[in-house]
Amino acid sequence: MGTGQQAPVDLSVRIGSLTIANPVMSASGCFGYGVEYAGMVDLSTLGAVVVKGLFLKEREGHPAPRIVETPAGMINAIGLQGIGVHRFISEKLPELRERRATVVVNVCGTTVDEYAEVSRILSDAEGVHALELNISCPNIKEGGIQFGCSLGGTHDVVSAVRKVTSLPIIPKLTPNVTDPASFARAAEAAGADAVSLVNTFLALAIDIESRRPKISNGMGGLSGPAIRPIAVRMVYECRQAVKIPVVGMGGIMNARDALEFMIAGATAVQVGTANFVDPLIWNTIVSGIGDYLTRHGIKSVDALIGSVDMGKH
Amino acid sequence: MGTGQQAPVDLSVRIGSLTIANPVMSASGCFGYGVEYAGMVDLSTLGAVVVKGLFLKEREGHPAPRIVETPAGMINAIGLQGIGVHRFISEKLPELRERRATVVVNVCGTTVDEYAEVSRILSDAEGVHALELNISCPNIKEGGIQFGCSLGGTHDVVSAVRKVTSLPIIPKLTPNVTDPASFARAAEAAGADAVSLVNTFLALAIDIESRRPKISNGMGGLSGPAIRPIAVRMVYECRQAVKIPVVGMGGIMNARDALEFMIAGATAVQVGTANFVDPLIWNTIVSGIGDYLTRHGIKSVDALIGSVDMGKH
Amino acid sequence: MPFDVAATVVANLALSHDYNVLALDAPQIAEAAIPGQFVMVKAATGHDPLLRRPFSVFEILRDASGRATGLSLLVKRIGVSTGLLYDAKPGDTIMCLGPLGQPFTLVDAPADGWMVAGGVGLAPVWTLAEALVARGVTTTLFYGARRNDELFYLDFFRTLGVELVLTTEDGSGGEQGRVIAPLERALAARPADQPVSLYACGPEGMLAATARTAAAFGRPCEVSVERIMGCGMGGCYSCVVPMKSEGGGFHHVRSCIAGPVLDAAQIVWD
Amino acid sequence: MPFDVAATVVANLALSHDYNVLALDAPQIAEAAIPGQFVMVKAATGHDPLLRRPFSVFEILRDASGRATGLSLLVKRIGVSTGLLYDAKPGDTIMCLGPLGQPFTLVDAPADGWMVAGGVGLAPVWTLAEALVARGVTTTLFYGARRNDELFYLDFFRTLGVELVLTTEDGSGGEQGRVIAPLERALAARPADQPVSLYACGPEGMLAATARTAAAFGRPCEVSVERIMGCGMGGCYSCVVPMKSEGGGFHHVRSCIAGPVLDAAQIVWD
Ligand SMILES: Cc1cc2nc3c(=O)[nH]c(=O)nc-3n(C[C@H](O)[C@H](O)[C@H](O)COP(=O)(O)OP(=O)(O)OC[C@H]3O[C@@H](n4cnc5c(N)ncnc54)[C@H](O)[C@@H]3O)c2cc1C
Ligand SMILES: Cc1cc2nc3c(=O)[nH]c(=O)nc-3n(C[C@H](O)[C@H](O)[C@H](O)COP(=O)(O)OP(=O)(O)OC[C@H]3O[C@@H](n4cnc5c(N)ncnc54)[C@H](O)[C@@H]3O)c2cc1C
Ligand SMILES: Cc1cc2nc3c(=O)[nH]c(=O)nc-3n(C[C@H](O)[C@H](O)[C@H](O)COP(=O)(O)O)c2cc1C
Ligand SMILES: Cc1cc2nc3c(=O)[nH]c(=O)nc-3n(C[C@H](O)[C@H](O)[C@H](O)COP(=O)(O)O)c2cc1C
Ligand code: FES
Ligand code: FES
Repeated sequence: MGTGQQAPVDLSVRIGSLTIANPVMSASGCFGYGVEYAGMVDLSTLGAVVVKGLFLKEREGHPAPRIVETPAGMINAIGLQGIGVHRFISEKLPELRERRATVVVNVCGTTVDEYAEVSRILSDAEGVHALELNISCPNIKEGGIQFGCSLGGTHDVVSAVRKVTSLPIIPKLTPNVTDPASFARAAEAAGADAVSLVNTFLALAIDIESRRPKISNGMGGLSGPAIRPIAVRMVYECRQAVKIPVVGMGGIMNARDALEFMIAGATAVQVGTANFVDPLIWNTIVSGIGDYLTRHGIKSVDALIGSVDMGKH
Repeated sequence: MGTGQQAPVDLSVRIGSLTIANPVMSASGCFGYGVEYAGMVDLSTLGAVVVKGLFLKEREGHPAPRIVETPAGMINAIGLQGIGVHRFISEKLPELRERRATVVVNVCGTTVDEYAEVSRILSDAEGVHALELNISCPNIKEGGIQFGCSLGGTHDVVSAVRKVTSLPIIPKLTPNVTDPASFARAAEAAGADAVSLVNTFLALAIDIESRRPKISNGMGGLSGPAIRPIAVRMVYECRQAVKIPVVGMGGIMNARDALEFMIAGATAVQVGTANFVDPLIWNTIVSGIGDYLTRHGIKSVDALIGSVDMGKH
Repeated sequence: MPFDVAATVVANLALSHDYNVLALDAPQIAEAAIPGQFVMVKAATGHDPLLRRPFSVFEILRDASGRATGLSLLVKRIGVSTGLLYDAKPGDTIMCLGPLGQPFTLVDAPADGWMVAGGVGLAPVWTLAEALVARGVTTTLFYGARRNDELFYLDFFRTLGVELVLTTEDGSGGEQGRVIAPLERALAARPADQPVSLYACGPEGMLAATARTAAAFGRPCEVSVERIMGCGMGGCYSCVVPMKSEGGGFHHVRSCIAGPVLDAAQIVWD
Repeated sequence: MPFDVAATVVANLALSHDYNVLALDAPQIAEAAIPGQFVMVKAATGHDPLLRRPFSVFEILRDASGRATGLSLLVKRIGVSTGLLYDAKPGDTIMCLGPLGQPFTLVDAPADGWMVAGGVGLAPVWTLAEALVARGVTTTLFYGARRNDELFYLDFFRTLGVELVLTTEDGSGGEQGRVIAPLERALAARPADQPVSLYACGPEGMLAATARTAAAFGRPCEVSVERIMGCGMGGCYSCVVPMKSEGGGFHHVRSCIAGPVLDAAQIVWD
C-alpha cells in the first residue's frame, strides 16, 4: 500500500495473448475507423481502437434517419454501413499503423464462412491486434444476431474463426437474451480469448403524430447511460461464468462508470455513445482510473477486476 | 371524422370481461395500496388502481437502501414488502370500494398453489375487479420470476389461477427473456384475459468506493424512462403474437409516452416510476390522450391501438 | 393534504462552499407545514436526475402581516440534485410537494425541550425551536458540526432564547468532539424529577447514539430519520425503518408517512 | 482541427417567441471557422438530453481590433435542446465543439453569388455573404419565411450590399409564396454567358427544389443539408446522404465530414 500510493500505476491488462496499455477501448461503430478522430485524439493513448463492423464487401446501410435520442440514451440502426475488409486494409490500416494504434477489428458476416473469411484476411494484414466478432448486431436481418441468439450459432462462428487465426478473438454478445452468461460459456468452450458485452438492446421509438418508427429501419439498438445498470449486471454474470476476460460496455460516460464495470468483472471496457458527447473523453477516463487506483493504493488493475462484494449490506 | 372532432371522446377499453373508463392504470408497487394517494388523487378517475404485490402472508421485504437512481431510471429491490391478502381485504379494500376505485390486485406466490390460493381469496372479496399475476418480480429468490422465465411455469400459474376465478387475469411478463412474445402466447393458451409488461429489468449498480452494490439486496429491477424504448418494442412484439389485450408499461412519463405504447399495441397502460416524480400525473395523461384523439379525429381508442405503420420510411 | 407547487426561487444564499439556503415561493405549503415535516423537490427539468429529493422545511417565510409566503430549505451539497439546488438562481422554477410526513410531538412546560442537531440536521430545528419557545418551553440546542464556520444561524437561536451547546470535530468552535458528550453530561446532571424531551436530527450514527443515551437516562426521544426516498407519499416502500414488533422481531414502516419523526425507543438500531 | 470549448454565454437575444441568437465566448473556434461550417453544442448538463446538437456558425463576433472573440448561433426552437438554448442565460456554460465540416466553395467575380435561405436556413448565410462580398462578388439573397416578422437581419444584408428578394408564406412581407418562384424567374432572366453560383440552406423540400431549378438552368449549386447528427465528427454514421455513384446507383456519405455543404447535382434527391 505505502509504495503503491507513490509509484505510477500500471494500467495494462491482458486479453489473450494481447497486452494493452490501459483498459479503455473505443466501442465499435462509435469511433468510425479511428482515423476520423486522429486530429483531436492521440490514437496510441487508447487501450485499443475498435473499428466499425466490417463485412467482406462494402455496404451502404439503412437510409437516414438512423438515430433517435431517448431518455439518457439513443437508438441506432445504421445497418452496418462499411467499406469492407479490403478497402479497410488499404485505406485505413496504414494510417492506424502509423499512429501506433492498437487495432481491434469488429468482424461481421452473414454466414459462418464470411466470418472466417474476413478474419483470415485480417489475420494476414499488418497492424490488426485482435478480432471482435459481431454476432449481436440487432440492426441487420441476415447474420449477426441470428448467431448471437443461439448457443449453437455462437459456438459455430467462434470455432470457425478460431481455425483461421491466432489473433485474440472476442465474440461480442447480445444483451437480448435470457442468460448472456450461457453465451459466454459457449464462446469460451469454442476457443474465444475473451467476450465483450453488451451490444445494444433491441428497441423501438414511435413518432405519435405519423404513427411510424422514428428511424427508417423501424427498430434499432439502444445504447447510452440508460442501459448501464443492465449491462453492469450482465458483465457481472458473465464474469462469474467464465475464466476468460470480459470486456464490458454499455453507457460508460466517465471514469466512475468504467470502474463500476471493472469492479463488476470487466478486464477492459469500451466506450461508445459517450464519445459522441465528448470526443476528448479518453484521457479523462484513463487518468480517472489511474487516480482512483492511486487513491485506493491499488497497484494494478487486476486487483480491482471483479472485486465487487455482493454480500448483503 | 367531422363529428369525432366535436363529440367527447370515449376513452373506455376492455380487458376481458372488465371495461375500464380510460386506459391509464397505476403500476403495481408504485402507488402503494392506492389509499396513500386518496388525499391528492380521485382514485375513481384512474382506469384502474393496481395495488402492490400481495402474498398470502405479510412480508417485511429487504432492508434499506432499497432504491438507487440511475440515468433516467431507478433500480429497486423492495422485496415485495406487503400486508398479505387478508389484511389487504380487511384494511384497504373497504376504502378503495368507498372511493369507487377499479381495483386490480397484483398477485404473488412462491408456489403455484399460493398464486391460486391468493387468487381464490381475492375472487371472493367485494371490490376486486381483476388479478394481475406477478410472475416477473426480479427481486425475490423464491417464486415470481422462476415462473415468469419458463414457458411451462407461466402456463402452470395461469391455468391454476384460471381454475379458481372468473375475474379477468393478467399475467405480468418479465422483459428479462429473449422472446417475451412466446410468454404472451403461453399465457394466452393457458386462459389469460390479457398480459401486462414490462416488469423491471434485472440490473446492478455498484458504489465504487465501497465496491458493494448500492442497494441492500445486490441486484434489483430497473424502471423509468431509460427502459421505455425496449418496453415499447416488447409490447409491439406481444401485440403481434396474441389476440388478447396487452397492457403496456415501462417509463411512461406523459401522454405522449402513453400514446406511443398504445400505438405500438397496448390496449391500456400502467404508470409506475412517473408517479413518484409527479403524483398528479393521472389527469395529465388521461386528458392528454383525449386531446390527441380529438385533434386527430379518432373516435375511440380502439382505432389507435396497434396502429403503428412499421413499413420502411 | 399535500400540495404540489411550481415554486419560484426567491433567494439563494450561499452559507459556505457546500451549504446554501434556498427560499421558495410556496405559500400553501408554508401555511400548512408543521415542525418536522418535509417537502419533495425536483431540482432538474428533464429525466436526469429523475426523482425528487426530500428536504426538511427550514424557515417559514412570512410577510409583514405574519402571513406565510414561502419556505426555505437548508441544503448541504452532496450530489447531483443538491448541486443543482446550490446553483439555483432567483426566478428559477422548482417543483415542490408538501408538506409531508409526521411532525415532532411538542412537549409542554414544565418539561424542557432539548434539541440535538448534527450538520445539516439543523434544518428541522428552526421551526421546532420556534414552536417550543412559543409554548413557553425552555429549550437547549446541542449542535455539532465539522468546523466553527459550519455552525450556522447561532444568532437566530440566541435571540429566540434557545440555550446553545456547541461542538466541532476540529475544535475550532465550542467543545471539541461530538455533540453526544455534552448531551450525556447534561442528562447526567439533570434531576430525574425534572422532565425533558429530546429531539434529534442528523447523521444516522448521531441519531443512534442519541437514542441510546436517551434510553440510558430514561428520557423520551424523537428522531427525524433520513432514508433514500423515492416518492415521499407512501407509494414506493423505499424508505423503510425497522421498528420493534410486539412480541419481538421487527416490522418495516415507511418513514415518509410513519415518519420522518419516529420514537427513538421503537426503532431497531443496527 | 476542431476545438472543444466550455463556452460562456455572453448574450442571448430573443428575436421572436421561437427564434433567438446566442452569443458564445469561443475565440479559437471563431478564429478558425469558415463559411458553411458548424459546431456541435451540448445544451444540458446531465444525460437528458444526452447528445449534442449541430448548429451553423451564424456571426463571427470580433473585438475593436477585428480579432475573433466568439461566435453566435441563430436558433429556432423546435425541441428540447433548442428550448434550452432559447432559455440560456448570460454566464451559463455550454460545451461547443468546432469548427466542423466542409465549407461553401466561394466563387470569384465575374460570377455572381446567389444565396437561397428558408427560415433558420439563414444561419450560414451571414458569414457566406460577408466572404463573398469581401471577394468583390455581386450577391443576391433569396430569403423566405413564414411571416414578415420572421425575416431577420435585413438591414445587415442591405448594409453589406446584398440584394434582397424576400418572400413570406402568408404574404405579410415580400412576395407571397415560396422563395423558389422569384429564384426561377431570376435564373430565367439571366443570360447564359453571365455566370452565377447558387448556395442554398433551409428545409429539405426547399433544397431539393433549388437543386432541381439550378440543374434546369445549368447553374452550379451547393446546398447545406441537415441530417440528425450523433457526433459531427464522422464517428457514428448517422448523418448520411445518398450521393450518385459512378456507373449508377448511390453511396452514402457522412454529411458531417463530407458536408454539410454538398454539390446539389451529386445528391440523390428522393
Ligand atoms: C426526510 C428527509 C429530510 C431531509 N432534509 C434535508 C435537509 O433539510 N437538507 C439537506 O441538505 N438534506 C436533507 N436530506 C437529505 C437529502 O435528501 C439528500 O442529501 C439528497 O437527497 C441527496 O440528493 P443528491 O441528488 O444531491 O445526491 P445523490 O447524487 O442522489 O446521492 C449522493 C449520495 O447521497 C446518498 N443519498 C441520496 N439520497 C439520500 C437520502 N435521502 N438520505 C441519505 N443519503 C442519501 C446517495 O446514496 C449517494 O451516496 C433529507 C432527507 C430526508 C429523508
Ligand atoms: C449542419 C447542421 C446545421 C444546423 N444549423 C442550425 C442552425 O443554425 N440553427 C438551428 O436552429 N438549427 C440548425 N440545425 C438544426 C438543429 O440541429 C435541430 O433543430 C436541433 O438538433 C433540434 O434539437 P432539439 O433537441 O431542439 O430537438 P429534438 O427534441 O431533438 O427534436 C425535435 C424534432 O426535430 C427533429 N430533429 C432533431 N435533430 C434534427 C436535425 N439535426 N435536423 C433535422 N431535424 C432534426 C427530430 O427528429 C424531432 O422531430 C442544423 C442542423 C444541421 C445538421
Ligand atoms: C451508432 C452506433 C453504431 C454501432 N455500430 C456497431 C458496430 O458496427 N458493431 C458493433 O459490434 N457494435 C456497434 N455498436 C454498439 C456499440 O459498440 C456498443 O456495444 C453499444 O453502443 C453500447 O455501448 P455505449 O452505451 O457505450 O454506446 C454501435 C453503437 C452505436 C451507438
Ligand atoms: C419501487 C417499485 C416497486 C415495484 N413493485 C412491484 C410489485 O409489487 N409488483 C409488480 O408486478 N411490479 C412492481 N414494480 C414494477 C412496476 O409495476 C412496473 O412494471 C415497472 O416499474 C415499469 O414501469 P415504470 O417504468 O412506469 O415504473 C415495481 C416497481 C418499482 C419502481
Ligand atoms: S419514499 Fe416512497 S414509500 Fe416512502
Ligand atoms: S454525425 Fe456522426 S458520422 Fe456524421
